[in-house]
Amino acid sequence: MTAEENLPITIENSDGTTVLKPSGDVDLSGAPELRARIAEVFSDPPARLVIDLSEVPYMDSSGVATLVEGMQLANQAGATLVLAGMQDRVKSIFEIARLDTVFKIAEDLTAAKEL
Amino acid sequence: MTAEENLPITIENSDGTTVLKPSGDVDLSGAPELRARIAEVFSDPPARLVIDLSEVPYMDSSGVATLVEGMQLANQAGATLVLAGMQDRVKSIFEIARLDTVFKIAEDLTAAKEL
Amino acid sequence: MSETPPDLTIQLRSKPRLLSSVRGMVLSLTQRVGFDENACGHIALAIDEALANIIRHGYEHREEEPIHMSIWVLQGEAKGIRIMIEDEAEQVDPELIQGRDLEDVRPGGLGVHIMREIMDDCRFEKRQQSQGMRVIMEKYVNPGRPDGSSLPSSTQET
Amino acid sequence: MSETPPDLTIQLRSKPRLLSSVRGMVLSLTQRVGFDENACGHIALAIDEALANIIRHGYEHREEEPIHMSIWVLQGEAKGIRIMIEDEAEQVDPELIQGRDLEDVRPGGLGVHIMREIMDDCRFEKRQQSQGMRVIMEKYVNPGRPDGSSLPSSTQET
Ligand SMILES: Nc1ncnc2c1ncn2[C@@H]1O[C@H](COP(=O)(O)OP(=O)(O)O)[C@@H](O)[C@H]1O
Ligand SMILES: Nc1ncnc2c1ncn2[C@@H]1O[C@H](COP(=O)(O)OP(=O)(O)O)[C@@H](O)[C@H]1O
Repeated sequence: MTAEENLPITIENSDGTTVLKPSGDVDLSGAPELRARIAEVFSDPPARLVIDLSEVPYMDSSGVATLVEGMQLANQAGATLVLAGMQDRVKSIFEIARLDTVFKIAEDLTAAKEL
Repeated sequence: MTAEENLPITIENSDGTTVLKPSGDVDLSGAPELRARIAEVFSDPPARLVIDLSEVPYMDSSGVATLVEGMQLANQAGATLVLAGMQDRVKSIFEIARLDTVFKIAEDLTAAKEL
Repeated sequence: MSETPPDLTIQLRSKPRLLSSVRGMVLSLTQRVGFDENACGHIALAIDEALANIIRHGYEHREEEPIHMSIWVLQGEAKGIRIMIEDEAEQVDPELIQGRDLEDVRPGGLGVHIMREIMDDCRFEKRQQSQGMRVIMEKYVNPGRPDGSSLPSSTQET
Repeated sequence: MSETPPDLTIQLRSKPRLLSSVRGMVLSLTQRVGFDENACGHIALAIDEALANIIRHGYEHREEEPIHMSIWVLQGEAKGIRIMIEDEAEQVDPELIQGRDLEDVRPGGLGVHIMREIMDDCRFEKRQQSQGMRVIMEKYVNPGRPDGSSLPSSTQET
């Protein structure tokens, strides 16, 4: 299996907002692909990065670590990072890790663009 | 785990129709419970037995064998056996076993009572 | 090819209530390998039938007997999965392991038929010990065979 | 109790892409044992974290190394599940296996914390061989402990 097969990620840009949308589990196998895409995005930072998690049924601490890293990159770049459309099962790991208050979290993509 | 935990089955009677509704996988572990309930029903045969499969996400050949047995009991008793609300994944095994034309199959409970 | 060590091996005891765990594993694995949802469900069914037959026929419903599964994820051109399932029950002539005529509707006699219909390859053997049978099954994501994709995929309507 | 033979044992190689198969198995098994949906997901997460740590720290991302899992379904009063996961990597002092302070938000350092938070029991040991670590985790359906059900269950709203 190639990296693409591990975790397909689409990317869209409009009006200073970049949306990354992974489709699949963000675990030890999928997280490196997400990490690479986030790094790419911040090589030329947008005003806002939205990570659309609506098609992520599962995330483990590798995924969470990748998002914490993303938040640090966003802070350095003076950009806003928003997590959108999180499924309940994924929300649970943010709660266990006490990180549910650290991220900007939006119900869906539309709400994310207003944050 | 007790037999009940393996496959919970509810039973309802009205107007000569008995409805058996298993909730769970009808595999080698759940089929014996369904077999026992069908046998019970035919100890005092109703005019019609509907087996509501809407809450059965999985069935293997033990389940299918149990239903074929049920059909034979129904035929002996001059009763009608109808399978209702079958999920697609379950339908597939009836097709592989070429039994999709042998059973009376109804979309849902309402349709089953009109067959 | 069977000489490559398997990616996963599983030992389970012959308890019917463990079958759903094996199916859960197989569903996730086959999805990962790239099978479509329909094929994933079918492969889980074929493996479930093989295990159920060992419990019923090999071990006559004794619940503490060992079953050994080995799974290879097949890469490259023939992308797919190979599963070997072995028991320690009395050996039988592999020729005798076959289902009933499908026209003859009666309870039972479907398991082996289902396994053969679903998998691209399915063969029974005696193990090289004095005890135990083995079944080896293979299924490819894109079987380059004319009959490869002839399985009925379930339809929306009755 | 560990002397009873396990209901299931699994050997897998240290490939990240096999983790989803183990989760699929654990989800089906825990559902069967009687855990609620939330708990099933949590247990799968704890086991995934244990395996990921072995791959990352024990085997430093080498993909062909062996991992051994043993699973017991616990019956009777203390209904639940026990999982033992063993590797053949270099031994480390079990005391050193611990996560970061949760207040100190930075990438990493969450896995062990998650395992301890989810499971009713979680302990690391050196194996009795010269190589390899072991983690043993237990979770009960109805933990008779005051803190047993204190895990956040995810909510509908943000
Ligand atoms: N693992 C096995 N060990 C020994 N005999 C088997 C095994 N699997 C199948 N058989 C034989 O093959 C026959 C057909 O099996 P199957 O098609 O699954 O139908 P059924 O199990 O309902 O009889 C069985 O009746 C049995 O005699
Ligand atoms: N299986 C293991 N083998 C060796 N060391 C481990 C293992 N699991 C965890 N550790 C050690 O414990 C530390 C904390 O692990 P964890 O909480 O999962 O965070 P992270 O893996 O992100 O560092 C690791 O950094 C590592 O030093």
